[in-house]
Amino acid sequence: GEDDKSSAPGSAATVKRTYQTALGYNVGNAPEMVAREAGFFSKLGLDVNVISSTGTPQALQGVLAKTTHYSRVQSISIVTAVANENAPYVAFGTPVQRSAFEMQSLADKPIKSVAELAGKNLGVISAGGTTDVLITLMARKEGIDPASIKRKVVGLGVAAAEFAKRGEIVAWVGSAAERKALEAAGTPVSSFAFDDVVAVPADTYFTTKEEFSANREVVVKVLAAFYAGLEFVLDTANDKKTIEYIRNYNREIKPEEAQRQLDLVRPLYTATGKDKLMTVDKARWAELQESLLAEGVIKQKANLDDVVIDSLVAEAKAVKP
Amino acid sequence: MKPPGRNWRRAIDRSLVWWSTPLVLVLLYLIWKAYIAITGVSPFVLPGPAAVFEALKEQVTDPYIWKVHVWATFTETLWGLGIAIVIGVTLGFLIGKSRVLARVLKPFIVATQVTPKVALAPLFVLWFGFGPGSKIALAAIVSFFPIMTNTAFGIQSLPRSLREMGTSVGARTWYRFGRIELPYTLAYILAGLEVAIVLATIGAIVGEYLGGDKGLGRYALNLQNNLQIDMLFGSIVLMAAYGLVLYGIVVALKYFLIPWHESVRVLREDQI
Amino acid sequence: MKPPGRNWRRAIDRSLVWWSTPLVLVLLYLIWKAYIAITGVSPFVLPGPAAVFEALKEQVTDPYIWKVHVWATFTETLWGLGIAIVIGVTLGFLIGKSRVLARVLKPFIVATQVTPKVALAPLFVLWFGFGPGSKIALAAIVSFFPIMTNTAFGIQSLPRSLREMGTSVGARTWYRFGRIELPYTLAYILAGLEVAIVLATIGAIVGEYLGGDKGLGRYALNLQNNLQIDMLFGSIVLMAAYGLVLYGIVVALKYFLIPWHESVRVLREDQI
Amino acid sequence: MTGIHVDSVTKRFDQDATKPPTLDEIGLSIADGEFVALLGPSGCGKTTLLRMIGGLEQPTSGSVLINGEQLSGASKTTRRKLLANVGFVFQEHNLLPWRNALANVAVPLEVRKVPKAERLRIAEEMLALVGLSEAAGKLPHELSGGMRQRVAIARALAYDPDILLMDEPFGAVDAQTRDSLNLELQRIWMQRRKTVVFVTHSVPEAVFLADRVVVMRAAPGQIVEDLRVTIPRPRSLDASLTQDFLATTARLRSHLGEGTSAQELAK
Amino acid sequence: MTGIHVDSVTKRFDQDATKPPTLDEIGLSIADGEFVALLGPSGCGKTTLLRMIGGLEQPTSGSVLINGEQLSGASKTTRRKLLANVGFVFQEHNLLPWRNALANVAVPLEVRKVPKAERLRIAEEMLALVGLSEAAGKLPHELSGGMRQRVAIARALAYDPDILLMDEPFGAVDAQTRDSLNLELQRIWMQRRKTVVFVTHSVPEAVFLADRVVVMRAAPGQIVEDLRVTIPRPRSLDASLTQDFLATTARLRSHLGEGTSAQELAK
Ligand SMILES: Nc1ncnc2c1ncn2[C@@H]1O[C@H](COP(=O)(O)OP(=O)(O)OP(=O)(O)O)[C@@H](O)[C@H]1O
Ligand SMILES: Nc1ncnc2c1ncn2[C@@H]1O[C@H](COP(=O)(O)OP(=O)(O)OP(=O)(O)O)[C@@H](O)[C@H]1O
Ligand SMILES: [Mg+2]
Ligand SMILES: [Mg+2]
Repeated sequence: GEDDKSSAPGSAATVKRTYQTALGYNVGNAPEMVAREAGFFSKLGLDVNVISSTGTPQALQGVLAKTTHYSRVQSISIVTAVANENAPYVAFGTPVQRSAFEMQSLADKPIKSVAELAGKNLGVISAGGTTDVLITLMARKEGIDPASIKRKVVGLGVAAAEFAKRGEIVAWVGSAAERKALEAAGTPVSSFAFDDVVAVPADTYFTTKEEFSANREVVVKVLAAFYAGLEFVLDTANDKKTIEYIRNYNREIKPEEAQRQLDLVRPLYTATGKDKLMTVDKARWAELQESLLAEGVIKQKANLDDVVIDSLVAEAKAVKP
Repeated sequence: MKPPGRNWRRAIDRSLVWWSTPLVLVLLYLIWKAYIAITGVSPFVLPGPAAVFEALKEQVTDPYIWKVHVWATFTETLWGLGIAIVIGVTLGFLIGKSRVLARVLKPFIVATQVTPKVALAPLFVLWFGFGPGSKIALAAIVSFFPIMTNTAFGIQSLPRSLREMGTSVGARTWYRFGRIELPYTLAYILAGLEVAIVLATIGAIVGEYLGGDKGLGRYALNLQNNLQIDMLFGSIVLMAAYGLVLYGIVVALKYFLIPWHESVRVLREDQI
Repeated sequence: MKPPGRNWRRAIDRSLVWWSTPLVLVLLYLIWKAYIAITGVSPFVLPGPAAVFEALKEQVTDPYIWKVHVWATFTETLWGLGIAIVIGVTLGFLIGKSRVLARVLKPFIVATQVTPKVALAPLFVLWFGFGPGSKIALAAIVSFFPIMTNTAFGIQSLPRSLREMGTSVGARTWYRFGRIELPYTLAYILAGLEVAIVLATIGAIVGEYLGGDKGLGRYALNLQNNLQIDMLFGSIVLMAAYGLVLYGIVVALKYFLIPWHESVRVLREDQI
Repeated sequence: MTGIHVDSVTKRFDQDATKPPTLDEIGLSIADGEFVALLGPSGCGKTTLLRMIGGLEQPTSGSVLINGEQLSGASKTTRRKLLANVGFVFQEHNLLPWRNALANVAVPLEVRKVPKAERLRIAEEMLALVGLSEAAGKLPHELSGGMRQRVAIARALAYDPDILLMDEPFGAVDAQTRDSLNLELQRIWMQRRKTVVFVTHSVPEAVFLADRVVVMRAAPGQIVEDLRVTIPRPRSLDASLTQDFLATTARLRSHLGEGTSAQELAK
Repeated sequence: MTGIHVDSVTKRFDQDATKPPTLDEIGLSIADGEFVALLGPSGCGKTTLLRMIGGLEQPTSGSVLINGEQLSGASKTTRRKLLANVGFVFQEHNLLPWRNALANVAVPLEVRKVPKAERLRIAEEMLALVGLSEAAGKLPHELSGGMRQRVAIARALAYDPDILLMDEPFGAVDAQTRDSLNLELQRIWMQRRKTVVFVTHSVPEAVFLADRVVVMRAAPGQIVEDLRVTIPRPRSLDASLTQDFLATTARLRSHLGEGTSAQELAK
């Protein structure tokens, strides 16, 4: 109720919003944390609170509950939710152009392709959810039955290596940061990126249809601040500041570690080129939807025109805090 | 002989068993509906009762859910509870009888309880495997504590007169345990069991949440991931009903095991 | 008068308070070390005791952790427990006194217990916000149940002789409650409280896991996400110690509140 | 219609109709201010009858009236109103274990909202009456069996009820204390004209105290004798030497099937 | 050295040294096979003394020896060995509430691993002895006060201990039952020559049963009289009519400070 009043067009008061991160206060959420800490939101007359989440379901439901206004999740989740459940989402920016997920295995028993996983145990972070779907898509692409890959929940990717050593799994899903951590601890890891098998649009910002249609200019400003945050993060000259901002949320992370992880995530932001920062690639969304339909993950197709807004990035770039 | 007013009230009380739950369900239904109508809360957060009812109907009539998910959770819960009873009664007895053991063991037992199991999930899997083992372990760990606490409390509450009777007839430890302490403590254990069955269920379900391929927790997590919130709420109702049945069984046990106990006698009599 | 053997043993028993926990800690340390040495388990699953000890040292000496995280969890836990006591004792009393209310309320109360709170997290946040409210609510919801169960059990166990004494002196409901039932039930409530304090702590910590910006749960989650596993285990030790202190306080309450109760008397005497 | 009326009360604890009922169509009217002693072998139903009058047990059939009002089957409020003036000394003491002797005696006074100072005064006085001033601060588990019983008597006397139901109140106290308590009880009764129903196993005690002695038999529980004691009041302990007294005890004994206990005769 | 030796036993329940101790340097030797009755006002320490002999309470100072062996402060095993032949009838019955009368009587037999059939036979016999054959299947809460007390007596007799400690065992039973139980107890004692310590408030009962009557006083708890009863055995109930009997009771009464209870005299 309150929010609606303060966000009414023409209101001079600061507009209050909440952004919920994809997962915790990880370095991967740097653009949003920076957007707040560097004052990009406030410069645009916004007061956006950045709060953490435990993962995709919480992020998705928070926005629908209106306890939060914006968040970001894997595009797969948005497509599935919209197509299957008719969820009123609008996706409007893609900070991460390339999925952070990697298929990892022990270097001495490397798994080089998804096809090798047929009939084997694969360690996953959590069951269901986007990685599960991605594995299915990859299996299909490589021509094996997705169900033949037995998925075992092992928690963190770093813990998964332990199970691989015991031969209980042959590979696991992890991030680059986890790979580095394992290698630093003396466990060489072989890996390939999910994106090299099936390229899908990765993390996407989203909000509700209602917010988008009623407060389009707010959404644009929010995206503008995110964009500024992203640019800030990409500039290595700002690293000291960036890390300081991150540590305002995640006091526990050591600066060196933050630096390491920052260096690992930056390429994901710029994967499609520095000029295409944040760009929404509708074609890839459509492609994704096709394969999801083919796989039976979704029962019918959604009209992506209403869901995926690729024009906002340009507008946001123009705003510049 | 009794004035009619009382008979009436008693008849109502008796029939209550049949209509109270449906009545409250109807009431809840109305409140739920009204809440949604008034607040306009998104169905993705709190679906309407009709939708949940539809989902539930679908779930209840799906044999797969019974044979795979409910059955998995059921076996995990019972195994977990069984282990919890053995551990809980044993530890409760040791701790209740010996201040020394209480001093030595309690800090570590309490420590196992206050640590969030989520953080330890990999260890659980490492030690108990991907299968039902880790869920059973979780169910057992979270549910033995109330059994232990109540067992210790019961054994320490053993009336002095009965304890001394044991001494005076020259009963040895085992006789005391089996014929005096345990029967006396049974009422306390059963009260602990009421809490434990609920915790064991939660433990098994959370274990499935953290990993696994079947069980009600796994099923609910899937639904949550898929944003099938009406089905999710259906599954929550299912879990509630499931837990309720187990709980009911535990409560009913009282009537068979401790008919002599005051807490059962008051329930069987018309209270004056 | 007493043979020396007994005195010796007693002296050992007395001093036990001081050395048992450190001794077991040292034992655990060695087992832990040995386990890692033998199995070579990855430090990402189970870090070595030395690393955890280092981490813990750092954490314990960091005033921020005390002032922000421990304090947040502490206040949430206590608020949650306070609410749980009020709700638990009230419901326990109603349910224990009235079969009718028990029939009507219990199914719904048990249902709130067996549903996994994770699935309902969005509702919690919706109703109680991202702040301490939702953690307090979670702590209260998970911890009132053992209090309620034990309160009801205690009230139903009230010896007939005391109940009838109340009737015969013409005591009204409130007098009965305040001067007969509640004092008698206090021992049971306190046993329930032992379980409840542990659950309230877990509830608050899990609530912080689900969202929020401070508290030990939040802190642990950050560490987990940062892959700082040694620090994570340090924080688990911290949580265990924290829970232990709260638990100790609850247990100590017994000595002040129910010194007359058999379960306290046996603890204070040398058992024969 | 005042006093206590037990109207063809039957009580069965188990539903097996072939067994004799615990109480079989008991009829008993006790006038206002009357002192009735109840005698009978162990297990004949004395306690059950007393509990029925005290509203603690429901008759299977028949009814109990107090001051003309139905007690059995009455609503909670009526029952409380009727029982407000009934004091009960139970066969097995039931002191609150967390209260010391003094505070236990004060319970009925608290219920009646007697002001604190007054309460204390009365409770102390009552404890003195039963010879326990010294033990005022002790918890029940620190008292001897006889002391506990006396605290319970003090409690019942403390609030000065019109009707006093006493179930073997002096069973665990020594002869000397018992004599003095008997005298006290008589004094209080004469002063306040309470209605007293007094269960005892001692025939002389019954005769010494009562206006009427009712003798019961067991299985089925029935009244076999209802004897008026005509010895004038106040009775001193010497009254028990009179011919009247001896004749009455002998008659009661014959009904108790005791013959005359030779041992008792010797005393 | 056989029998029971209480050697200058002092018991203080509170540590306040200005108050008189509950038991003050009590010395008492009871020979094997002797029947000793313990008399004394309520609260004088009879139960405490009995509990000390039964190993349920530790003396503050002094010691209790059974058959020449230290009981107080002994190890658990020694204590159990010494107490294996000691039967205890408590002042307040302590039946297991979940067992019926018969099964309660069988408890000490179970402890001694008596075979089941034998157990049942003895338990039934004992119940018959106390007149409760009918009530064998009843749970304690279904028994009357006197019936519970009798079950506890049956239990103590069931396993035929050498030493029997009885704390006001017949306090809640009627005179007739009491007489018959007194006779039974004498018969059993004469047959088996048990050592019995018997607390009672009834002087005639003490004189009828005992070889020796010990009288205690209170605050501090001390022995004020230790009287040998010379009336020949077996004593019939008529024995109480003899001059000897009357003289003994009179002497004991004077020590109890009772003078002669006029009421009792009359009986
Ligand atoms: N709650 C009960 N359930 C079943 N039977 C009972 C119950 N209460 C009493 N009885 C039975 O009723 C009978 C009478 O018991 P009651 O207590 O009235 O006897 P009493 O005359 O007071 O005996 P005593 O002198 O031993 O106290 C006994 O046979 C007893 O077994
Ligand atoms: N556990 C205890 N704590 C404190 N005081 C106690 C305890 N047990 C007994 N006493 C006190 O010791 C004294 C003697 O008690 P005891 O029970 O031995 O008396 P008794 O001679 O058996 O009396 P009665 O004839 O009334 O049973 C009493 O004054 C009692 O208050
Ligand atoms: Mg009785
Ligand atoms: Mg005594």
